[in-house]
Amino acid sequence: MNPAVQYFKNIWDALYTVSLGMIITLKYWLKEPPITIEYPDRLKKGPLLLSGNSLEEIVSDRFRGFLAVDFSTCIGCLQCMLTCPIDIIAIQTEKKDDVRFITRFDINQSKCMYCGLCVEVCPTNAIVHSKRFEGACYDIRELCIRHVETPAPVAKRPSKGEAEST
Amino acid sequence: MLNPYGNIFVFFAVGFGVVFATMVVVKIIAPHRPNPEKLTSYECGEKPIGPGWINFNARFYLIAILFIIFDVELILVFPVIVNFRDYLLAGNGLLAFIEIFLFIVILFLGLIFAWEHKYLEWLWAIRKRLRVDTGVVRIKDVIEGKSGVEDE
Amino acid sequence: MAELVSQEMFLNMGPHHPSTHGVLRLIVQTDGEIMRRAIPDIGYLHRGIEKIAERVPYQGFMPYTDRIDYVSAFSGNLGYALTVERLAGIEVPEKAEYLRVIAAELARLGSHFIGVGAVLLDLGAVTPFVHALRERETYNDLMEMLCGARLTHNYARIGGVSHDVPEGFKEKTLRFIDHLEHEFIDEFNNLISFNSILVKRFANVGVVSAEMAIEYTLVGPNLRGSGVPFDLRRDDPYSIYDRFDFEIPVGKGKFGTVGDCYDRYWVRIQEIRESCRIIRQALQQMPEKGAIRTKIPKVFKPPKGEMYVRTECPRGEMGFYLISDGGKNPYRLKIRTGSFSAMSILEELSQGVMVADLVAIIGSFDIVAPEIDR
Amino acid sequence: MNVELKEIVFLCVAIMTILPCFIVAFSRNILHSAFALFFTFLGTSGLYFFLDADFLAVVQVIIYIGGVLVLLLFAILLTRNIEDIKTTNSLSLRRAAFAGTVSILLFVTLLYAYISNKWVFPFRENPDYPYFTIKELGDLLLTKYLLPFEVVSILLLAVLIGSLVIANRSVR
Amino acid sequence: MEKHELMEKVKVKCQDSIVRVEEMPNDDVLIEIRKEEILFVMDILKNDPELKFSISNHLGVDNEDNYAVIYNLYSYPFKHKITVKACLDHEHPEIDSVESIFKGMNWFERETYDLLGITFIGHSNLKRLLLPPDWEGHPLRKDYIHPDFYDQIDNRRPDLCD
Amino acid sequence: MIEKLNIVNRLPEDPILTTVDRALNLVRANSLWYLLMGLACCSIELMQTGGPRSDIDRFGSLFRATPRQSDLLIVAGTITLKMASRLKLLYEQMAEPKYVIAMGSCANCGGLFDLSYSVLRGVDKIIPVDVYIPGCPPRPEALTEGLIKIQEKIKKEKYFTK
Amino acid sequence: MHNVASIIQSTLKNLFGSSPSLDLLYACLGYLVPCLAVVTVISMIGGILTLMERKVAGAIQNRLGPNRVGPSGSLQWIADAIKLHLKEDIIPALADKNLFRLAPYIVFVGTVLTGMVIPFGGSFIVVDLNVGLIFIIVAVSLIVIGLLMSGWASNNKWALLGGIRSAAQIVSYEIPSALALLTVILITGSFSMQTIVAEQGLFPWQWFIFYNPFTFIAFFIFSIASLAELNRVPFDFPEAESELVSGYNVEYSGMRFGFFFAAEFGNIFVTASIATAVFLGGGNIGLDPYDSGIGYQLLMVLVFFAKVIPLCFVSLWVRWTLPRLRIDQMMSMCWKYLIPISFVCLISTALWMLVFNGNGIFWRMSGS
Amino acid sequence: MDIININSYMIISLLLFLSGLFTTIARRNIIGIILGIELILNSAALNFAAFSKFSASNLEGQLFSIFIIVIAAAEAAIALALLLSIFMRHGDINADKLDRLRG
Ligand code: SF4
Ligand code: SF4
Ligand code: SF4
Repeated sequence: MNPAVQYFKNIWDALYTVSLGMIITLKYWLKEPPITIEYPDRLKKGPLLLSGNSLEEIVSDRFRGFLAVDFSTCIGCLQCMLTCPIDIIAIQTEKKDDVRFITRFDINQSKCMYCGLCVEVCPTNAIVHSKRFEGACYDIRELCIRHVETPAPVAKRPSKGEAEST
Repeated sequence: MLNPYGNIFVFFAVGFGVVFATMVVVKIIAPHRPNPEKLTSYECGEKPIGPGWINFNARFYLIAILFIIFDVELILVFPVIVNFRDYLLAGNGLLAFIEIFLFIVILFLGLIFAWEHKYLEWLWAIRKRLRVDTGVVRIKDVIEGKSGVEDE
Repeated sequence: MAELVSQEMFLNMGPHHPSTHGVLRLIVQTDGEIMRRAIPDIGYLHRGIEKIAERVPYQGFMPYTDRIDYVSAFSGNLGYALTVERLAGIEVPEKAEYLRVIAAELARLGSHFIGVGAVLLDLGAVTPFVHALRERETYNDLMEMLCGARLTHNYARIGGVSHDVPEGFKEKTLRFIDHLEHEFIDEFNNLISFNSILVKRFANVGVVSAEMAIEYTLVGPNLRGSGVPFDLRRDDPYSIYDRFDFEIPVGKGKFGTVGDCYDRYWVRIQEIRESCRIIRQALQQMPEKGAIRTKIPKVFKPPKGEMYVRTECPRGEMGFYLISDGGKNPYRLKIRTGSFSAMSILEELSQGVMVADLVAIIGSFDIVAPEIDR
Repeated sequence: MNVELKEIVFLCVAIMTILPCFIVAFSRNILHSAFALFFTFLGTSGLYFFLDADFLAVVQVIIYIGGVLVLLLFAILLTRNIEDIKTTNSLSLRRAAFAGTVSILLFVTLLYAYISNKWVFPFRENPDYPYFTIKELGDLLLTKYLLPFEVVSILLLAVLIGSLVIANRSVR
Repeated sequence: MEKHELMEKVKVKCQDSIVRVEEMPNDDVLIEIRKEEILFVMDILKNDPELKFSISNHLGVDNEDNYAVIYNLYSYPFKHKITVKACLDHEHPEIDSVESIFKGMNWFERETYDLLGITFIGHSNLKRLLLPPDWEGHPLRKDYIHPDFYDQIDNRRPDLCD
Repeated sequence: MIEKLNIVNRLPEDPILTTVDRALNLVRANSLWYLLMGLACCSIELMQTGGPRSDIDRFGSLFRATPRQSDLLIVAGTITLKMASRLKLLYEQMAEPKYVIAMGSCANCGGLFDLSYSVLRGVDKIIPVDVYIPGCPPRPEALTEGLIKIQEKIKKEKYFTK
Repeated sequence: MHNVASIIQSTLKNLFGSSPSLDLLYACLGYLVPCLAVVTVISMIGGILTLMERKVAGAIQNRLGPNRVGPSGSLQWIADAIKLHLKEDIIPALADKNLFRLAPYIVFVGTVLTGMVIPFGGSFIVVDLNVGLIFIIVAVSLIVIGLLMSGWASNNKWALLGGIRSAAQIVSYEIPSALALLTVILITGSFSMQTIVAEQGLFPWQWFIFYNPFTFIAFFIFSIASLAELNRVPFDFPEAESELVSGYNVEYSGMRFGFFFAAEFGNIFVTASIATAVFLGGGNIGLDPYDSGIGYQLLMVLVFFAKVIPLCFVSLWVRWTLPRLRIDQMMSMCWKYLIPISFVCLISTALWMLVFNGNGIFWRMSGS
Repeated sequence: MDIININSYMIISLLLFLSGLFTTIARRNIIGIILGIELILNSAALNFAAFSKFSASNLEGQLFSIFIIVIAAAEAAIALALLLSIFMRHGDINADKLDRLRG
């Protein structure tokens, strides 16, 4: 193309495309509402988060948050501990009068990678990912969560059928 | 008393004064804990290699030369342009116009010279290396046409 | 024109530099604006994933594959799962295959949002980047619905996937795709892709010819941007990609030379469309019911052998070369990634370009640091 | 009180003009010299304001500071590296001694000439000194100095082409 | 092209450089070659008009008693793949660099050198790629011991919960 | 000389000063500019936190590209040993007062790369950390929470008083 | 010539009587008060613009932007300003310490100086200089030196590169912007801001932007060139985050950086004001600015700001839409597009005036 | 006290001139020399303007100042272009060394 024509075409192109973009941003500026979810203090509805706010808006059902253990069902099989690729679950059991007690069930949440492998192998669904994700703290030691304070007796091993259903 | 231009000096003084006062205040109320590491030059987290000097592109230099000439030209044309209206009203508009016109056109020739001789280009070598043709592209066509998978 | 000859001077770009996409250091030899060359110094994110593979069981390695290419975590999952499955001869249930395709294509979407957005961010266009992030937010939501994590999905399992489709997932995905196809992409293109400043910045910059691309083992969109119509999903189909109808966008020199930054960028934009198509087809074809996972023993030991499987990731092929000695950990796992090759071409490509172009070039290769370093 | 604000300011400006001159002359760091020149130019422009030469003052800043000084700084930065700059602006001692002597001699003579007040010129402020200088200057340029004006434009063209060619040859 | 056809063709072309040819489960062909012949073989694989391979992957393996280097090649025009393998002795793992044939191998080989300590003879810039230059040892070797200290950093961390 | 007049953390406790302190802390807490620095996967979530959904700019935090102008270092991701010294330098180059957030398992204690040979086990080995955020990666809301924690911490600090 | 200082002086004299020492005091006050007022206005508007920039960014990007400090974040900029005062002031060991300290002064002073000739509407102008409009260019020259100084004194490669880039950019774009302004000077025959404003009127067709097609183009040229002089997107090379980290102010921390920041945003306001005054009629509502009651005067100020603020917003709007040019493209845009076009505009306007005897499309030249 | 008179201007201009002269003679660095020349030109321009105000009754002095400034700018442009050329050729801009190079 003739350089002179090209020269004016360049100007035209620049003006045209720039205004095209500007119109879109203008549309956003004036019309589109923000989609920001104002965590933590301006949320609405639903069950409460630790900070006293609603959870439902931001976290889905399957969300893999902090691990939670239900000692009424944990049978102390150590599967979770063995499966965890980085050994962050520490379980100790003690046998006292034929009853096994879980004396220690520590989960190092600061190191966990929230992969869900331990949850998958648990035969009784005792260990699950809760929806909790808030754990910011000033001292990293707070993130080692000791689930057992007083030794808890292990639950009965469920029957075969129940275990299958997990 | 100062004439109106006195304000310029006052502005100068006040501008300096404001910054100076602020810096004194900052000295007093901001923490100050230098250490050798903090005082190293920032270079993207790396310990700086060599002096903090950059041998910048000589193109900038050409631009500056070009600029200075145009700047001078601008300055000389200011007084003439201011008078243009008066001359126009006095009926001498053509004279002023021709003068401005000549002056600007002569300078314009300089610009064209620089343009023609590619003093305004930066990237000759690279252009050549990448076999870049200044192919013509119709942006508008693309926009108005399909923007999905392209057909040739 | 030979630029001003002067003493050599070096400039550090990175490891902390806004445009180096994670941690990456370029030692730039320059005369200020035009550079002689840029020497990449990588390894700032070398996390030894290959060595870790030798220390964890087969299933336990899955989460690590998320972190190879964290922008599209599922692609890593998929490649690794496929490799182990092929090595051990494990069949994957039909539904799981569909779910994998859906997740992989969603991951591609998510990755291209970042890839396209980040390069624009490097060029100073913040808004398109944020708009892309907004769309990626929906992708994150979808993945979270599906498997519970926004970024590091750990969704695939050896022999299937971890979760079935949740309630409402299908509708939401369809809505998302509709939105992308009918609103977002056009708007995005009008907003930025056709912007003549962007075109000027991208066109004819960082031209990689087809031969050069193959020589330097470029893969994926970068290879296709150079005009090589090669896509593993079509040319070496894995999973069930042969069941879908989609096209392979190829760089055609839209605004300049074939293989320039604009082509790579444009290929990505078009791939967003194609991925949407695939997802729609997969959602339609996916069986309602069915197993999602083949049971494998808890202590899983594949037979002795070697296996190399390549998958088409958003950043090109990701290959897993797995050597098993019959034990419960892999014996050796080598991960071949797209960004690694893209990085190695940089030294040659950077000769004689401007600093600003270098930024555009790096961006247009859509590099992710851990993919280079692993 | 006799001291007027105007005179205080004048003194300040004069000092701001002259002091940096010595930095220009004696600093070992050529960039310091250049930046000192900045203040000299600025001060000179201030002095022009005191002469009611508003346009001249503005021109002084725009051309000297905005143009020449920027060009000079570019030249310094282009031809030296920072480490060098700090040390290489040395004075040649022999010549400095010579120059110093000459300068001092000249200074003493001229100063004597100035203040001995033997010169009799009608040094007085011109009451109808034109105030709106730009217009007047423009008038001059359009009438009496029409030729110089156009010649200057030719000169500028020549300078433009010449300097570009000279500089660019080396850039190439 | 069929797998067998490819096998035959490669066998004919490379003749006695090849130690063994094997089928991999993934419709892939693996040829093991003598390490001295690597350049020869690669040259044929790349430049033969019927093969036209280009590199796709490269890795080294520490097999405890020997090292192996593996090259995965892929041919864009003919869409077939091949795996080339060469065994190196354990004391002095050395092999010719194929950088001159495939430019893209530059970094792959550097990486292998970095992580496994295999020397590539004739490589233009055989320096550490991923690890810092003052790193000791080659991590992917089987006998590698993970360091506790680096650059004055004590990198041990007791388990938080103990 | 003028440094001697510096009154930061030098004045005695006094109700008025405490109020001033509190006001200043409130201001500082609401204007935390963070250093734009992404290390690994967590940096994507860091971006998302700045993105439209959970806009960290609400709290007055915007990113700066240079450490000199930032108040907050968000260590978002894995720190390798190669990177450690650089990170430390960056931290050092930040202007006082400065705060550090360790975001994600890797920054907390090495996380899942505890098994690796080249990863620093926790950023607190090289620089002091103010807030640890668990998660791999922490979701944007978690990072927001971390930011709020930092704000709370700042609000409790003393500024002028000893 | 109208002069605020003398008005203040005489007012004070009337109020408190006169004596030599008091006179000196009045004189000082007369000069200081308007000056301080302008400094405050510019830095405050600069601050507010930083907030608006973030708010606009938020709106364009589906976000909220700052909303915690004060009602919906409106005090955020004050928080930022105070925080900057509380930040440590680092002077790198290798830096040229004195120049490093000096640079923010010059940049800030350059910005403040421009405030002197802004006609805020009505009689609100500090001093209506004969060379008013050229004075803007003077200030820009100062800023250039300040930026170069900061770039060099930091002893940092990024900073130096940023400084040089910005110097080259600003000086280049000075020419088209000055030429664009000259088209209006042709019409008014004066550089005095008040005269320029007074020549226009309340209604759009009385503005110089609609004088003829060429002034219309000149307005856009001026806008583009001033975007470049302000180092704003799409010309923000000197501080391009992705290339030069942060440009010439890489090494500056705390309030020293704050001054750069304030100057940058203050300049947005300044250039918007100039564009308003020169092309958009300024605060002219068709009344004589000096002879109107205080109510009208305030109305004029209102009109002025009603025009300036949208222009500022346009600058923000552009910043959040466009990508950045490349440095050579920026230069060629200046030298190949803007300068020739503005030359043409200038000459054509002169010709137009010659042909139409000074009358514009709607505008009528008085005395013709 | 009336210090704003022709004498003060002449003294200022004299000082400018002398420091310019000194710089021009004593500097080794060519750029230094150019700095000196600028100073000298500056002092000349100042003198013109001063006389224009205090003695003559028209603006021609100012006009000459402007022409001087213009010439100074042109001179700087050419000088620095030459300097660049010298620097590229010899890698040095030291006047003493260039003297020697000539031989
Ligand atoms: S979620 Fe993963 S890392 Fe965390 S405890 Fe369970 S298995 Fe271990
Ligand atoms: S939590 Fe589950 S897996 Fe772990 S010990 Fe208890 S029952 Fe076993
Ligand atoms: S904590 Fe997890 S997500 Fe974050 S960098 Fe480490 S591995 Fe990646």
